Parts: sequence; C-alpha cells; structure tokens
Amino acid sequence: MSASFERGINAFKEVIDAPVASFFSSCVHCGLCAETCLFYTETGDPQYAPIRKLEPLRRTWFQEYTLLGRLAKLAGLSKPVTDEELAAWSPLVYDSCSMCGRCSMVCPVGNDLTLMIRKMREGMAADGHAPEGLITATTRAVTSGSPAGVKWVTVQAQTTPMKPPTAASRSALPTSRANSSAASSRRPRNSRSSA
Amino acid sequence: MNGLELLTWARGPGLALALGICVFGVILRSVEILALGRKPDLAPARAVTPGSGWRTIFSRSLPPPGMLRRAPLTYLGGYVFHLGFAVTLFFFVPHIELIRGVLGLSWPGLPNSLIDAATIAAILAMIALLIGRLVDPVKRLLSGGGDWLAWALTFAPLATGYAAYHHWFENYALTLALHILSIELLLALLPFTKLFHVVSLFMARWYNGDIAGRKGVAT
Amino acid sequence: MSERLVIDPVTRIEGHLRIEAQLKNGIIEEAYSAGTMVRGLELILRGRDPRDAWAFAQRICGVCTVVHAVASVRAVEDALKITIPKNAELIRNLMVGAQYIHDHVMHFYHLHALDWVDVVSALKADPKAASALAQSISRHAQSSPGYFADVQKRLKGFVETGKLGIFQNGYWGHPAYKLPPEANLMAVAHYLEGLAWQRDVVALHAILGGKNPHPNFVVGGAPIAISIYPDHPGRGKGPHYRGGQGGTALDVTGLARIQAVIDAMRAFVDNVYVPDTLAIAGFYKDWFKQGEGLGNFLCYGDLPSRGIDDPTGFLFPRGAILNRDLSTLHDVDLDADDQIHEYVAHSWYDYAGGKNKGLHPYRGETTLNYSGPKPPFEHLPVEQAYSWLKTPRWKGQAMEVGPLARVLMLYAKGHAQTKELVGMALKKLDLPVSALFSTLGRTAARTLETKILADAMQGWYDALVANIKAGDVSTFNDAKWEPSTWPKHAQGVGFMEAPRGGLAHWIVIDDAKITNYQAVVPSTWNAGPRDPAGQAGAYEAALQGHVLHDPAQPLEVLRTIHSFDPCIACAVHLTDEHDSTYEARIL
Amino acid sequence: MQHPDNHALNVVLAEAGLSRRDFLGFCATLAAAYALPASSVGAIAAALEKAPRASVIWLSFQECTGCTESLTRSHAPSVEGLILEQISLDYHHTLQAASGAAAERARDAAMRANAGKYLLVVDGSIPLGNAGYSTIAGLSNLDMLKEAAQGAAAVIAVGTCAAYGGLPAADPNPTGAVAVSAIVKDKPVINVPGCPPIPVVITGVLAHFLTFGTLPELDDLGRPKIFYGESIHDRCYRRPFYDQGKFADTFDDEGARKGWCLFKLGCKGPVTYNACATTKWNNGVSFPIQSGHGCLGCSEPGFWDMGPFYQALSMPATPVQKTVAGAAAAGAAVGVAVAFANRGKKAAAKAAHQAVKVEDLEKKS
Repeated sequence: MSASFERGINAFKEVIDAPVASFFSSCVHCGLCAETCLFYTETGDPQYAPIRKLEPLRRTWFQEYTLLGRLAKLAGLSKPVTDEELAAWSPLVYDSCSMCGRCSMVCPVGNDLTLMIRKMREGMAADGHAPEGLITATTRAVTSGSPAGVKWVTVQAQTTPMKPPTAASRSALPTSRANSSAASSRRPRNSRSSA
Repeated sequence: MNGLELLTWARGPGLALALGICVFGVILRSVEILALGRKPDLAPARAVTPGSGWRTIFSRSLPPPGMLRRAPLTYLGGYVFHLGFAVTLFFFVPHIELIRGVLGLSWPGLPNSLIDAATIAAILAMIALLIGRLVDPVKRLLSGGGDWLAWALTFAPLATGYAAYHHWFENYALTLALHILSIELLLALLPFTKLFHVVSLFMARWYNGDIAGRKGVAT
Repeated sequence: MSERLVIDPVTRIEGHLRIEAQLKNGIIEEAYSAGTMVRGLELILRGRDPRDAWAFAQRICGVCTVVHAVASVRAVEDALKITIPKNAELIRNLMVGAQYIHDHVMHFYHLHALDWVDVVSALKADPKAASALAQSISRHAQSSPGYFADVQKRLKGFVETGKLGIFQNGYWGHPAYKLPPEANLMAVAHYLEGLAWQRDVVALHAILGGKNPHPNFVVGGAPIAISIYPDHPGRGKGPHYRGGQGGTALDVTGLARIQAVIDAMRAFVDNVYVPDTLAIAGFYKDWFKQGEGLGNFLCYGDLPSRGIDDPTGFLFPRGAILNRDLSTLHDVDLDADDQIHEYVAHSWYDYAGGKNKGLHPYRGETTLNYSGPKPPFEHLPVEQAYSWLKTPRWKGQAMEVGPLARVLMLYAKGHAQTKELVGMALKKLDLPVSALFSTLGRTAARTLETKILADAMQGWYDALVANIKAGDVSTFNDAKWEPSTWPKHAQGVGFMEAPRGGLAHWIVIDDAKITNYQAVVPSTWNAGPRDPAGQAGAYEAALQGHVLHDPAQPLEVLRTIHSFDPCIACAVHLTDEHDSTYEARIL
Repeated sequence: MQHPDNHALNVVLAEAGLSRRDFLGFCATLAAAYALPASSVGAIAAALEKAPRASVIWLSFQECTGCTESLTRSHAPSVEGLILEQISLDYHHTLQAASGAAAERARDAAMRANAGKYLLVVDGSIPLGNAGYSTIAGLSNLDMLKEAAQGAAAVIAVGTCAAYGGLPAADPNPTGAVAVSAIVKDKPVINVPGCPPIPVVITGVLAHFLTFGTLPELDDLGRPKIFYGESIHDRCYRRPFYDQGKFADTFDDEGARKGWCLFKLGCKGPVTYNACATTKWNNGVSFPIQSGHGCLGCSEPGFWDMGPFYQALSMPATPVQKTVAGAAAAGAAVGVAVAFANRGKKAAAKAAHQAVKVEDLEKKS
C-alpha cells in the first residue's frame, strides 16, 4: 500500500475531533497568530500565518463534519480538497512550522494551532506529502535506527579515543552533508530572510 | 407595508423567526462540535493542572506580554469594539426591556449619553478594524466573503441603532424596523458564520487550556 | 290608510339608527328600530391581552367615551380579583361624573333641543323680552338684552347668507314647535354657550385621562400618578402637600383646575340646564303623557364609595322595576345564568342552538349573518331579522335603562335629594308623579340626575384632596399586573351606569388571553329589535300611538327617540363564538 | 340680502357680530398653528375675507363619533365659529337638525349646488366584506362614499379609521373594513389620523384649506406635516428622563409621580407622529403621557396590532418563547442527527485506517 490522497483525507477525518471543530469554529481571522510566528515575523510573508497553514484541514472539517458544509459540498459551493492542494501546502505544514507553540499561546479565542498542525501532518504523511528528506530520514530511522543513517561503527569511531582518521570513518560524512543541503534547498521561495 | 407595519412584523414574527433560527443553529452547531468527541492523548500527562481549561477561558481575554505593542490595532480595536458593543447591547434600557420580555431577566440601565459614547466608540473601532483588515496583508489573505459579511452583520445594528436613536431619517418607525431587522439577520446568521465564536470561543479556550495543562504549560 | 314611514338616518344621535314605522291615519301602529352598522369589535378583542381590552372597548363609542373603558377595566378586575386604591375609585367617579354632566348637557342642547326649539323663530324674538324671560328663571350672568341682541344678530347674519349648513332642512315652522320666539332665542344662545362650556369642562378628563375623547384608563387603578408629595416640605408656609409640581397633570395646579371645572359644571347646571329644561318643558306638557313605552326599568348601579363589590355604597342603586310599580324593587344579578339573556330572533346573527334561543353573555355566540336586502334598499323585512342589535331581556322582560330608570330607582329607594328635586320639578310644572313615565319625563330625569351628579362631584373631589393631604397618594394596585400572577381561567363582569343606562361587559380569560368578550349596553336594551315572543323593545314600544302631524316631517318620532339619547355604535357591539369556525356578530 | 355664493367671510363675520379683533385673533391662531411669522396674519385675514363659506359634507361610516366629539372640543377655531362663520356644514349626522329623507335631501342639494367645490370629510372606515355591514338610508357606505367623492374638491379622512382602517380593520378585520384612500383614488385625500385626532388639528386642517385653498404639505402617509411632522417622543417633556435612563416601572411609583419616562410601561411615543406633546389636548390642558399613561400610538396605521399596549416598544410584540423552545428542540434533534452521521463517518475513517509504514510514505502512484 502506498501513500494516497484517499489515505490522507481518511487520516484527516480520523484526527478531527471536538477540539479541532471548536477551534475552526472560533477563528475570527484576526491574524494575531501570524504576529507570533517566526516564519512570518522574519519574512513578512502572510502565507506563514499559522491558521493559513491549516486551510486544507479546515475545509475537510467543514465539508465532512458540519451540516452547512455537507450541504455546501452537495450544492457544489465548497470546492473539495485536492491532492495538488495538499502538495502545495506541504512546505507550509512541515518546513514552515517549528511547532514552537507560540501561536497557540496568543490566540485570543484559544485555538491550539500547534496541535492542529501536528494532526494535519498525520494526514499529510499518509498522503505522501511529507517532505522527501523527512521520508528518507524516517525510513532510515526505522531501518537503521538513526534518522541520519549513522551506523554503529561511526558512533564507535566517534566515541573511541581520538586516532588519526581512517578511511571508513571519513566515508560516513558526505551523506550527512548531502542531507542538510537537501533541507536548505527546500527553503521557502519567497524568503527575504537575512538568516 | 409601511414603516410601522414593518416594525410590528420585526417585533413579532420576525423576532420569533430570528431567535428561533439562532437558537436552532447554536444548539445544532454546539452538538455538532461536541459530539465529535476527543481523540485521547495517549501520552502520559506531564503535569496535573486542575481547572486549567476554565482558567484559560478568562485568562485568554488579556493580551500576552508584548503582543499589545506588536498588534495595537487588533487588540485595542477589538477591545473597544467588544466592550462598546456589549455596553450598548446590555445597558441600553430598551435592550434590557427586550431581554426582560424574552428571558424575564432585568438589571439597571445606563444613561443614554454613556450608551451613545459606547456606540460611537464601537462604530469607530469597527471602522478602524475594517481598514486594518483591508490594509494588513495577513488579514487580507485570511479574509473571505464570510469575513466581510460578518463585519456588515455586526456593523448594521450599530449604525441603524445609532441612526434610529438620533432620528437621522424622517421615518423613525422604518429606521427602528431596519435596526431590529438587522439584529434579526445577525441573530439568524450568527450560528453559521464566524460570529459563532461568541459561543465556540468558550469551548476552544477550554480545550486549549486543558491541553496546555497536561503539558504543564500555563496559558 | 296605512303607510310605511322610514327615518334613516336618525340624526343628532351617536351612530347609525333607522326607524321604520307602520302608520295608520297618521298614527304609529308599530315601530321598528334597527341598528345599521356593525364593526366586529368582539372578534377583534379575542386573543388579546385583557389589560388592553379597555382601549378597544372604549372605541365602541366616542360620545360616552369613558364608560366602556370603565366597564372593561372593571370586568378584568372582577375576573382577576383586583381591588383598586381609594384614590383610583375617586378619580374614576370624578371621570364618570364629568362624563354624565358633559354628555347630558350636550345631549340636551346640541342633540335634543332642536326637537323643541325652532331656530328660525328666534329671529322674531324681542331681545328685551328674551332677557326678561331669562332673568325670571335664572340668575345666569349672560342675560342682558344686549347679549340676546348680539346672539340674534349673529344668527340673522348666518341665516341671511342663505347657507344654513347644519340647520338646513330642519322642520322649522312645524306646528309642533310651541316655544315663543323669546324662549327660542334664549335656547339658541345657550346652544352656543353650551358648546363653549363643554369644551372647557372636558379639561377634567384631559387632566385625569390625558385627553378627551377617549381618555386613558388602566386595569388596577388610575394611570395618573399623583404628583404631589405629602411629605414634601414645599415652599413657604401653608399645607405641606404643596410640593412636587409638574411631574404629572395631577399636581397642585391640576387639582385647582379640577375644582374650577366642577364649579363651572355646577354653575351651568344650576343656572342654565335645570331652568331651561323646566322652562321648555312647561310649553310641552302634553309630552308628559306620551312616549312612556315599557314601564319596566333596570339599573345595574354605580358610583361606589366602598369598592365595586359593595352595592350598598353606590350612589346609583341596583335593581329592577316592573310595570311602573315603584313599591316593589327586584334584585338583579349579572352573573346569574337565568337573568340576562340575549336573543337574535330579529337580528342579523345566528345561534348554534337556533334563532329563538336566549343566551347569557358568558355563553354568547357570534355568527354574523346579514340576511337583509341588498343595498340600496327601501324597506327592511321586519318580520325577519332587521337589525345589527341583539335583543337583551331580563328574566324574559323587555326593560328600559337610562336616566329615567335611575331617577325612579333613587326615588323609590327614598334618596332625599332625588325626592326633593322631583318634587320641585313636578310642582313647578304642576304634574303628577306618573308624568315621569313619558318622553319629557325621560328628558327631565336626565336633567335632575345631572344636578345630583354635579353636587356629588364636589364630594369626590374633597375626599380626594383629603386623602392626598393625609399622605395617601396610591392610585394603582400592581399586585396582579403581571399575567404570571393570573389563574389559568378566569371570568368576570364589569358593570356600570353609563349616561344612557346600565352597561356591562362580560369577559372570559384563558391563559392570559381573552377568549370571550361581550358587552350588553344601554342602547341595546332600549333600541333592540323584537324578541322571539314578539315583545317590542323600549324605542319600539315608546313610539306606539304617536300621532304624526306630517309623516314627511316626523318631528314627533325624533322627540321620543332623542329622549332616550340613542347611542347605536354602543348598541352594536360584539359577542363571540365557542367553536372554531370564524364568525362575527356585532350588536 | 346678499347673494349667498359670493358671501365673503369678513362680511358674514361683521354681520354675525364678530368683531375685527376676534377675526384677527382667529387668523393669528392659524398663523401660530402653521408656524407662520406674525406678519402673515394680515395675509391670512385677507385670504379669509375673500373666501365664501365653503360647503362641507361630513360622512360617518364605521365610526364611534369620537372624531365628531373631538371636533366640538376645538378652541381655535371653535366649532360654533366654524359652522357659523367659516364653513357651511351641509351634512353631518350628529349635528344636523334634519333627519331621514330631509337630511338626505340636504346632502343631495349641497352636492349639486357645490359640485366640484365642496370639501368631503369622512370619519369611520368602509366595510367591503358585505354591503349590509353598514348602511345609511338604505345605501351602502361604499356607494355613498363614491357618490359623494365624485363632486368633491378634496377628501379629508378624519380619524384613524377613515385614514387607515383603524379599529374595524384591526386583526382579524371581521367586516373587511378599509380606509377612504383605498376607495377614493382620483381625488386628493388628506389623512388626519388619531383616535380621535386632536381637536385643533381637525379644525386646523379645515382652516388651512379655507385659508389657502390648497392642501397642506403631506408626509408619505398622507398626513399634514405641520401636525404630524415630529414624533411625540422627540417633543415629550419627559424626554430628558429617557435620556438619563430614569423610568417609571409602574403607574404610581416614585418615578411615575416625578414624571419619569413611560417607555417601560409601553409608551409608543417614539414611533408616533402627532402634535400631542406640543399642542396638547383640550386647549393645552394635558396629553396622555402627562396624565401618566403611555402613548398608544393612535395616529399610526395599524397601531391596534402593534403588540400589547403595556409591552415596551423594544419588547417582542408577540411571545417568542414557544418558537424558541421549538427551535431549540429542532436544533437538538438535527444536531444529534448530524452527530450520528459524523460519528459514522469517523468510525468508517477509523475502520479504513491503515498503519502507515515506512514503505507507505513515498507516493508511488
């Protein structure tokens, strides 16, 4: 079974519960969550407004779990969430959130946006929209026990008293370097960050 | 139908209809939300903070440190609007009489000069917030039809009420009828727009506080 | 020779009255009285808040503008067991009393007088002789020859324009007019004076009720708060109740004005109305022998001094007189199911139990059914239904109500002032007591009771002032104001003596809403059509035997009809229905 | 004897013994009523002096005679002054001497002699439910109104019944009563509402027509703006208490005695346009609010059905509790239904749950 859109949406449906419904019901679009989000404050790009990152999840809730949304969907007034949309949201949900929790602390109506980001990531992963690097890391973690793919010998090499480097220990380094460069290439496009 | 007949309709069948839809919607939506249940948090609680949810319901009304300076318009505008609206709604004697007529509850009102000031403050705050929403890139991005509708639904009772009280238009009965009708529209649409936050906010804050409490975070 | 006489509209009355009569050789054999307008008030009242009923019921009639309101608030108070404060009782008495005095004077001068006074003849009068006549019967100030000359000049100028307006087509010169020109001139002067007087004395209603016609009332007392503070130190010396000016119309200034109105009322009644009645009556003594009618009289009683539940404190007593027998007074019970019934045999209504059934007002039905000819029509089918009025009966008897009934009751009960006044009038006119049972007896009774009431006004006023001085400013009992304090089901009767006679409203309240409302009013008693047994009503009986000089100028009919002071909008009220079909009846 | 049709008012007045001073006093009253400058008194006098007594025909239909009674309470102009000196009241049930056929002949004659010129005054509504609901001289009200309106210069609907249907037209309108304006469409109709109208408002409107020969400026409900231009609330002497938030809670509490605002006792002053608070009643003696009772709103169309009289204007005109309770039950029912549907959907989602394994993370489609 590979990741699929259906699995993703199914996961969304699974994770949406009363707190999530109350959060989405309460949002007044005041924008205060953005004011606390480092991705926004550092870039000034409104798409980093935390609540914006949850839009596909919100629409899923609206269309699946509210009477009004069900009717709107039936009438064709509310467009369904698409795979492309989730793909487009992937950088927002993964790369543009550090799960720091500041937005959840300031939301005047009490929305726990961090919780929702976490829940949304469940669906995104099931949909195959987890970032490539993260998938690799996860695979490595599962298969090798280290997300970075570090093997025991490497650890051993690091932990044994310093010796002149051997060819074996040197060979482990380029891999981790490649990983980090992949992550940086996925930086938000509109970044005006000075960092 | 002349102004007075419209007023009588608004005070009679119109009011019953609007209140009916409002109550219908509030209960429907509340059941709809609460019946979804909570996905259990399987992680062991880091802290036991009884009453965290309840406390958050109130504590979240105050701006966290530094936020006031960061978003002064949103906070000050929000406060002035909400307080002005509440004072106008709950302390203008005719409004108290309406509540007495519906619920049988009553309390002393405030002099009209104060109500007038509160209304003006609320109106100005709403205009400032509207401009803010149009200008601020985040708010503009987040805003959709529902936001403009909600603003109009809230602004209309304030504006028509002010116009009625000050007899801006010759036909007072008609102005008053429009005032009441605008409130009825507000009531009827409240459960189905973001205005539902007046109800769901209490749930949201409670959940937020409760979740944070398990993490040992004070909110 | 038999012919049909139709008088429609009967003018100088309240409402829409039609009289049809069968004449034989100029003599009325049978007369038929028909109310020709219906509104449907009772259907309109159903389902409404009982506290609002008075305002609807009041609009039954704008002439007797306080009486239906008072009957209505009393009906609700009776149903809900509400007692009203002493001050409210006094205020209501003052308003009812003022209504009588105002209404009776206006009736005499502006509605009834033209039956006896030939306006055109006044042009021939000698102002000096008119002055002498006026001064011989009264000490009324406006009685100089110059005054009467001015009035005559004004009248002359008016007549010479050729535009007679309201006096157009009057029966001027009719041989039944018997007054000398001087008496006619005096009466015309007082017609005009009366118009000015009446609009001044309604100030009492305006103070206590906010306006006239249709002053305001309230269930549980009087709406007007007393804006005088007994414990207020006031300014300067003198009675300490002189504070609190201006909060409401009932302040110190208002009280003083009420006193001035009472003074003006008493002066006009004593110096103009009573002397004029006796003077004019003196020229028409044959009218003390006809127009008597039924000989049965009914009073509900009114003007309480110890609450409405204590008839022994009433100024006007309650009771019935049958067949002119003043020695036997019968008890009347408005709640008793077997006493007052209404019939529709000759009315444009149906009863579920059949047209010939009689129903007590609590159980009344309303099925509007106009079966008369399609307008325009010439005659009404008097053998069938011919009126929008119902036919009320007391223990099956047709009864007359009104001033004559009241004066006879007072007289029979030995009321001292009444005995004195009746004695004085009869002596002056040189007539026996039996002369009261007549057209002019009715008119004279109206004048005499006005005198009794004008004097009583002072007593109520003094009692009100004394109460306020003693610190009692309560005017309203709010204990049963909120509908939540009411029983699920209640019914009551509000009665009073209206200027035109006994008036009662019956109300049934369920779940704080009116489910049945009925008024049986004075003019329904007097002007109602025949009952199933064919018994004539008071108008119909009184007209029998009248001799008409000229059927085209039926002045004689008008004299007797006007002596009752018809009030037809009152008489055509409403009852209601008990099943769910939609039906209206106005009677 | 002068020719009746050319008879100017000043001559009549002089002959009738009314002094020039009295006459100018009347003109001044009129000027004051219309808020005209004092300098206009002369112009009014000049206009009136030229005017012969206009013929007025007054018809009474479904009414209570309160409007006629009110007419007789007018102080300036007084009713006797009006009928003797200013108008020729050729037909009026309650006041005219003639009855029956003689009365009807007077009406016919006046209508013929003054065709196109007479003023028609109507009080009371007209029942359309059945012609038999109200007849005069065997004629239905509808027919009589149509006949009389044909030759009228203008029609004045006096009282709320004639102006707007009034009490007979109150719910459920058992006789199908309608206003004059529902029937007379081809003539100017002036509404002078009130139950009854203020005495001087009736005579003031008549005097305006006599003085200027034109209709006064009317509002959108056909009422003369000079008398119905402002709400009672705006001109009420108790208005300051409304603004201060001081209200009488019952009819004889401290507030009631001090003349505090009657809003809570159901006063309809804010939505009622009439001159009660300024002109007052019966020569300025008082008006309903000054005498402790809230305004009923009697000069407004449909005031009988505005909800209970003692319910504050801002209170529901009809009880809402039942509707709200029903709506709450419906909301709960639909909510529960939606909740079940949601739970079903969620259960299905859970049933369709597949543990995400590492090999599932990559999309391979």
